Amino acid sequence: MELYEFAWLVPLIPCICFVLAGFIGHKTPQCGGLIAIAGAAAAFVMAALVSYGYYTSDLYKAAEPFVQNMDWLVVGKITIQFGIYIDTLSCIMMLFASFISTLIFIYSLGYMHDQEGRRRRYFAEVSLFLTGMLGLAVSSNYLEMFVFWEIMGLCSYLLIGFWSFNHEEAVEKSSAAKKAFLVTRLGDVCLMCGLFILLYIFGSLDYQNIFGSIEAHKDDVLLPFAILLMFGGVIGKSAQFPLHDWLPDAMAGPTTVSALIHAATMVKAGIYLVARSYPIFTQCEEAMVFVAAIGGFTAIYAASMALNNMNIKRVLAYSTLSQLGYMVLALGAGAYLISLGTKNGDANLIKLGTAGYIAGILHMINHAFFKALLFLGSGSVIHAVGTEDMRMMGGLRKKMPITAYTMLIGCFSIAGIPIFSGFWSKDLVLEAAFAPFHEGLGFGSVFCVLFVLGMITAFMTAFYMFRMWFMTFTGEPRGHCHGESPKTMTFPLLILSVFAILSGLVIMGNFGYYVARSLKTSMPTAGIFVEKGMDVVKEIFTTPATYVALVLAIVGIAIAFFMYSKKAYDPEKFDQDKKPLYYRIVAKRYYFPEMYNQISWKLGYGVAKGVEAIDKQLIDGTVNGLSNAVVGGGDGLARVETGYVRDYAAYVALGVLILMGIFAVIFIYGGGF
Amino acid sequence: MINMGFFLVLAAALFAIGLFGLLSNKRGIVSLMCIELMLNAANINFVTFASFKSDATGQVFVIMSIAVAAAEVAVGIALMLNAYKMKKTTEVDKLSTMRW
Amino acid sequence: MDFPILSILVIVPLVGALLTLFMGGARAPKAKFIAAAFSAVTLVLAVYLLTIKPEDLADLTENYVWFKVSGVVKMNIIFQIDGLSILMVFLTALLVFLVVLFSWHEENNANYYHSLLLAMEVGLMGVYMAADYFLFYIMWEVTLIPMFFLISWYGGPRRHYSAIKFFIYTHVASVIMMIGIFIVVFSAHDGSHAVSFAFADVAANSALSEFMQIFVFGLLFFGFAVKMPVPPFHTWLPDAHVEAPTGGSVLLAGVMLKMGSYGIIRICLNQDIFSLAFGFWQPVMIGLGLFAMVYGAYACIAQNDLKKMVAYSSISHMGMVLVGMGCMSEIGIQFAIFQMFAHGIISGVLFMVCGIAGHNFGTRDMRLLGGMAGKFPVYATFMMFGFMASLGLPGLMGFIAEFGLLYGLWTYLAAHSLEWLIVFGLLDMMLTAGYYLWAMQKTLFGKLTDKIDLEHCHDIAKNEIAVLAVLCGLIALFGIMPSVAMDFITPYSSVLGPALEALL
Amino acid sequence: MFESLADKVLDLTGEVAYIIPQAIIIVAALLAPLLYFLTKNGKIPAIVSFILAVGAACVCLGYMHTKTYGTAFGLFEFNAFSGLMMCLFLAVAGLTIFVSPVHSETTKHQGEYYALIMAATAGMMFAVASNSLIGIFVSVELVSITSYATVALKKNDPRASEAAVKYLLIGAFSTALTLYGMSMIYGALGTITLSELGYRFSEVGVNWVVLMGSVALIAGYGFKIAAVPFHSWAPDVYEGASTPVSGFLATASKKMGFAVLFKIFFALFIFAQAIQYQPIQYIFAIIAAITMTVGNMVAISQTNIKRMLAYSSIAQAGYIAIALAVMSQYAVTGAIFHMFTHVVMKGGAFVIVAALITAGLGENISDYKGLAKRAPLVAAAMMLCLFSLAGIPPLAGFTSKFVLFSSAIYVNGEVVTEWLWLILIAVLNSAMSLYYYARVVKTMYIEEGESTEKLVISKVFMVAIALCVIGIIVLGVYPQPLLRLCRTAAIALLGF
Repeated sequence: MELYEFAWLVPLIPCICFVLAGFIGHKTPQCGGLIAIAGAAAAFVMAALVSYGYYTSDLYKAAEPFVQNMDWLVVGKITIQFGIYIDTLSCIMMLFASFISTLIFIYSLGYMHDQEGRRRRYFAEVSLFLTGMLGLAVSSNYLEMFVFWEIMGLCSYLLIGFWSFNHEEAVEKSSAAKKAFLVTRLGDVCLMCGLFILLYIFGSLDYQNIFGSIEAHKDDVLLPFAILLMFGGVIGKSAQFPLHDWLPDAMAGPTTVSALIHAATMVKAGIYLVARSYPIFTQCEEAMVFVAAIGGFTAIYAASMALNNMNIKRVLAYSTLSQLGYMVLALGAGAYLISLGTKNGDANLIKLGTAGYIAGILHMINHAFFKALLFLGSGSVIHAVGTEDMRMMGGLRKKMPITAYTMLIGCFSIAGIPIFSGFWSKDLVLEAAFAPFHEGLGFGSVFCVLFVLGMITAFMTAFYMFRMWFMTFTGEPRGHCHGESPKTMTFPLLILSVFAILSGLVIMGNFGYYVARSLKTSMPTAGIFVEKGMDVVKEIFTTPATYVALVLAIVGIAIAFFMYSKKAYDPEKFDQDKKPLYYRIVAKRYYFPEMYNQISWKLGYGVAKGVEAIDKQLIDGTVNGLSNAVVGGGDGLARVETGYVRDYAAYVALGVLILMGIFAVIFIYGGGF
Repeated sequence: MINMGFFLVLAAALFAIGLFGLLSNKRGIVSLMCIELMLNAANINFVTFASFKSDATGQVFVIMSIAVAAAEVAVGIALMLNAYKMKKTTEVDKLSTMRW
Repeated sequence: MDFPILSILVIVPLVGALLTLFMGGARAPKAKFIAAAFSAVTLVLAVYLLTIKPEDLADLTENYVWFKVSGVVKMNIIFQIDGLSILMVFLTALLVFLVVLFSWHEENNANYYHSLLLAMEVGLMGVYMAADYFLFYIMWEVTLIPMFFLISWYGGPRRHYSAIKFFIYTHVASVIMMIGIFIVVFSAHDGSHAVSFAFADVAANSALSEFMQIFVFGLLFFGFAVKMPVPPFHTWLPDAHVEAPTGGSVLLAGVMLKMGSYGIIRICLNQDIFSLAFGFWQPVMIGLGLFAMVYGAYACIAQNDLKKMVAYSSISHMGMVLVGMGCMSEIGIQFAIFQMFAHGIISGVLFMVCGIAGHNFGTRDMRLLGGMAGKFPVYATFMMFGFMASLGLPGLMGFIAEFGLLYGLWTYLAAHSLEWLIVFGLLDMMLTAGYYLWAMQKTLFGKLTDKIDLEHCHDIAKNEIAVLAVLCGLIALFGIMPSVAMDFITPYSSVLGPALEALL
Repeated sequence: MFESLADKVLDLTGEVAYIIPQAIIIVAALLAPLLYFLTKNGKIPAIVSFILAVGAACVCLGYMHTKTYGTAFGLFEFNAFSGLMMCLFLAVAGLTIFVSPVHSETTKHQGEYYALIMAATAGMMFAVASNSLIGIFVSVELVSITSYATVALKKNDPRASEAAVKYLLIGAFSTALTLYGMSMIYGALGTITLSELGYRFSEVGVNWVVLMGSVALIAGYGFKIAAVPFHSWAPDVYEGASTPVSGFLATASKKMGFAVLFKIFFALFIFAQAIQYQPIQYIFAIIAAITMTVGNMVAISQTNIKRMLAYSSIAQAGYIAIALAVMSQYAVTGAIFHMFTHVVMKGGAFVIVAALITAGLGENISDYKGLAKRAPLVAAAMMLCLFSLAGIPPLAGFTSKFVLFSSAIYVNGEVVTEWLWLILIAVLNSAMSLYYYARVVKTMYIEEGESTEKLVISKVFMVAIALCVIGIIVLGVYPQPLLRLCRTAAIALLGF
């Protein structure tokens, strides 16, 4: 038995913890918190063992996945399996998801300690969530992945709505939860339809079978639709434009939930799906341009909304959206390059595409660390000051130094300051976006625009992150503060800040090769080729774009510093009655929520009212009308029974006459007489 | 030569008169008489056919029907009397409490 | 066949029904024990059936001649069980037993209540096991009377209207179905001996012209469609559900609606009789099914009464079954049966939850409720579980059925170049999620309501928890391990499905 | 044993043997007033009549069992059909007589009452046995005239006298029509013997005189079966007459009308199988459709239970008339079978109404509120009767309707679609009828009455009701023996 054969334990352990915490959590210390932490830690250890086992096995050397299946569901002639599929991508997902979850669960002990009995529900639900995430990572086929995908969606719904009752803002919280579920559901529905097409084309949903037979079906007319529909699922789950609107609202949940689900893990599921489906996605380069464009647009679009937001969590949420856009952009560009590379047999393009793929994955991991750090830091702040409005904060640096400086590390990381992890991956992302233009490919100009957008986004990111930091931690205190958070909360912050600094450095080592191994596993014929880590680093520091981005970031930080720390330009000016038009549009989130409300109200409730009216008036009306007609007709006919015997005799005579008449007619027309 | 048609038309006319009487008259006893007319119209038919076909069956039938008619009238008058006893009237239009 | 287990499955509840019927007066409170015992025995027998290997089920067939008049008719009592009926039989036995437990505290003429439940079970068992048209029809009608009384006796304020409407509407449908049965049966007769009503005899000799096949299929389909119910023939259902007592609703939605879809598969989708009619009716069935799905879902959104919403959701889900059957393919049939089973269990949970709302909170009006999750967490959990299962959350039973049915639909649409129609299926999924979430938001979440008398609201009772837990456990079990149920279905669907496909 | 006994009877009496059942009933009719005047006790004539009716029925059954078929004086034939119908009439008469002594409305002129009932029964028996128009005419008149008198015999109710007058006038008018129609048929075909009618008709060809005569006959006997538009008397008479008499008229007298129509029209159009005249079938089909529709629709609006049952009876006549339209052996089998089930269910319903009237309940449906608590067994029996009338399985009404309705699809060994419309109307009517039946059930079971005091129902009534309920269930669940007899009767009637 090899270690990796126990991979099924990885999702199973949190699942058991879910059951335990759910049923007997209130009888255990911390209301199930310890169970959940133990489960997450055990899952992490197990994931590490599995990864190690796989890394050292022959399968890894031969670029083959480890697959173990059992029959799950028979659909006609097709058998859908339930199993595990271990390659480097799954290992990475398992590792960072379980690791961050462990830290966040520990953090939750402190953050949620005042919630008493409700913690049982909390810890049960986050355990279930972890099951979903880890299950997603190890799934061996799309349907299984979809199952875990939806379980995460459910947990997201439940946890966003953690305060949707017995809470003064219950109504808003529950609407946010509902919105999150419904909007992601729209994506999920598309994804499911995409799965139908895949199943129809390939006769299987197994990764291995599909990737193995992709060559035979690559010209199927339905395949582009499948790709786009699957990407629809990504748009929903990873909150890309235009289904992004649920994520800012999802901040209604506890901050730990935002950190875990809506920053570090669940929203990465979409990214994971794109990465996992590379063999399929690379069959259609036009679709990949679309993917990249969505990613690039989301990046700048979301960043713009973060510029003037006063809610600390919302700022982070928009920043998450924006960073997710980066990842999608990188993966889209990478897939585009590989697609053209395999088509034209151009090894350089494949190399560049692989770099894009690596960039996307690396950014996903880095983002998980620094965004979790930022969210947890903001949680710590909220915990201390009891509000999410940054205008009520300020000067907290003195009172909660650990939080302040760990968050500063996070801000440096996301802003892309060298050495910090965000710098490496962001640069790679931008490089990947630039590559198609650089190589002069068909849609190069589109990618050029995306690259420029990415650059601007980098500037905006630096600005709004430091705006947040300065507003929160510098200047005069504007509200009361409990002081530094307990150790259970600061400890995860410290750990995460270490990772936020260092996790980017893996690029210097074998990381690229390790990640691309997954691609080689799923696309053995594509000739995946990866540059050495140090070559990549060298390239980063020799490209002018790196310096441009760096300058932009520093300028952004500087502006934020002058506006919010030095108050050289008073941002209060924006808060006057005569706000600029753009400011108002952004504050209204580009009127997207209203539009959604209108559309869903009209398409949903409006039509429903119509249907209800038809149901009541037309259909049921017909039924009741018929019965009333019968009853009324009976009443009418009864009136014929007048009680006068002479009338009765007349009816008899009339009957005879009519019968005679009928006979006469029949007889005459029948040729009688 | 008097042919069968005359008798049949007579019978039909008699029947029609009886029917008219039944429908137009509100006195019970007269109604009974009208019905007798109709029965007799049928009897005329029978006799006519029997005579023209030289077949005795029709005449037998008539004898039977006369007997039946007699019984009918006997019972009918008794019922009219009963009605008169109960309601102090034999006008059929007044006997209309049950309806609808 | 040494032990007539199938007849006993019918006889046991019949005896129970008669026993409880005569337990009036002072003995009435004890009727529930009798009912529980008899329904438990039935359930045990039904579970025993599940342990038999699917290929051995045919050995259980029981065949008796009921009455035979030479030159006229020959009616048989034939009970048989196969992959189509076994789950329905199990479901019936299970739900009746659970409903008896659920209604443990019913005190208004308890003996009649239980007698009616068991009488329902007799009819339902008969329908699902009959293999003779006459027997099938009789059992079909037998289910009407207990349901009529359950509604009009134990129902809500408009129960008279609803009960009569239910009774007559469905009766109209069944008499029209009866005409179809006449034509089917008599056309299969060669004139030499008494006309046998047995399924097998009819199928062996059937000889209808193409026009007649289409026509008779339509008559039968109408009968079944009203029962399912398929819009626009559905209006009896919301009324009946709203007024019916909880137990009645559970049986009505859980197993009685399934009679319609069961009848379509068993009688309409018979390749020996209607081979030429399928081409005509397939698009109609799919179209009606899609219409039912979307229409039902939209109607749900507009409802304020929790139970009425769930009733309309039944219409929507049964529309999905119709789509599956309309596909006339292996996948379609397989998942139509699975969905029947799944919806039977899930709707049980849903109606029980609605019943508890009406009973414990005094109202089911969503406008009056709110924030109940804070006060009654266990209740809220069950409600959410039921709603999530019904909206097709993966990991639960509803998802498997939904996935399979929509995939079946997709294969049909793709083969007919009608891919865009899948949009309706997806729209239904969205709407389903929408109305359930909205309903939860209105009832469970938000501010604790002040529109009802919260002092007198009581929490969910122990027996209700037990019943709901069993059903929820089954939902999760079959959701995680669908093959447990599929193993019964596939031997049937893998025979019927390809046979139908070959004809189209 | 039966065989030797029958042989002995035949040896002793010759042709008279074939009218022995009727003779027994005539004896009963003569004995009843005599016994009453001698004893002044209404129970004695009732018991004697009942015993004699049972005896006559035994004779009929014995004859049928031994297949002792033949004709007396060339006029009255005893065959499978007439024997079975006689059993039906005797059963109804027996039921009526059984409950009359304890019924509150029939305590006046008891001697005459039983005599009239018995005479009417004898008339019905002669009518189904007759094989010539003259026999039919006279026997039917015997029934009619005695019925008029029976209706009037209700105690202290002005409605009875009104009903009797109405019945008399419409009945006499119908008699006149009948006679006129017969005279035309006689004139056209020159014979009044049923077995010759068909042959003559085929010789003469389709002839307007015969057709007009047929119309007159349809009207004349349509009065008996209460087919629309000749039905108007029925609700009034059933409401006005004492309840056992209403039941007697609704079940027996109506069945005699059908038997006579079957005999005459099958003799004319089917028996010789010479004339295929479709229009007459359509006429009957239209009459059937209208009759059942009007009956059911008007029944919905009734508030008096007897009147409602009267309309329901009209509707049932419409169902049976399907056999007249289809004119096949299977249809006639179904029709005869339905007549029998109609006896138990409609007879049962009338007996229950009679019992409740005796117990002091009113005739209005609203009086039945809460009946299920006051008289649970009777209410249950009433429910069974009504559901059976509505055709809910597994009760008798369903089984017979099943056979009857299917006969319109399955004609002479093949499926025809000619009568599909008729069957559609029939089943929709059947469903429609559920509305008013279920309403009564609802009144009894669901609605709360003002009084909850238990009703005292006489044992005699309970026995009669129990017999009817047993009949409803047995005929519904195991119709095989009766259905076989019906088929034999249909063959005897149609000749094939």
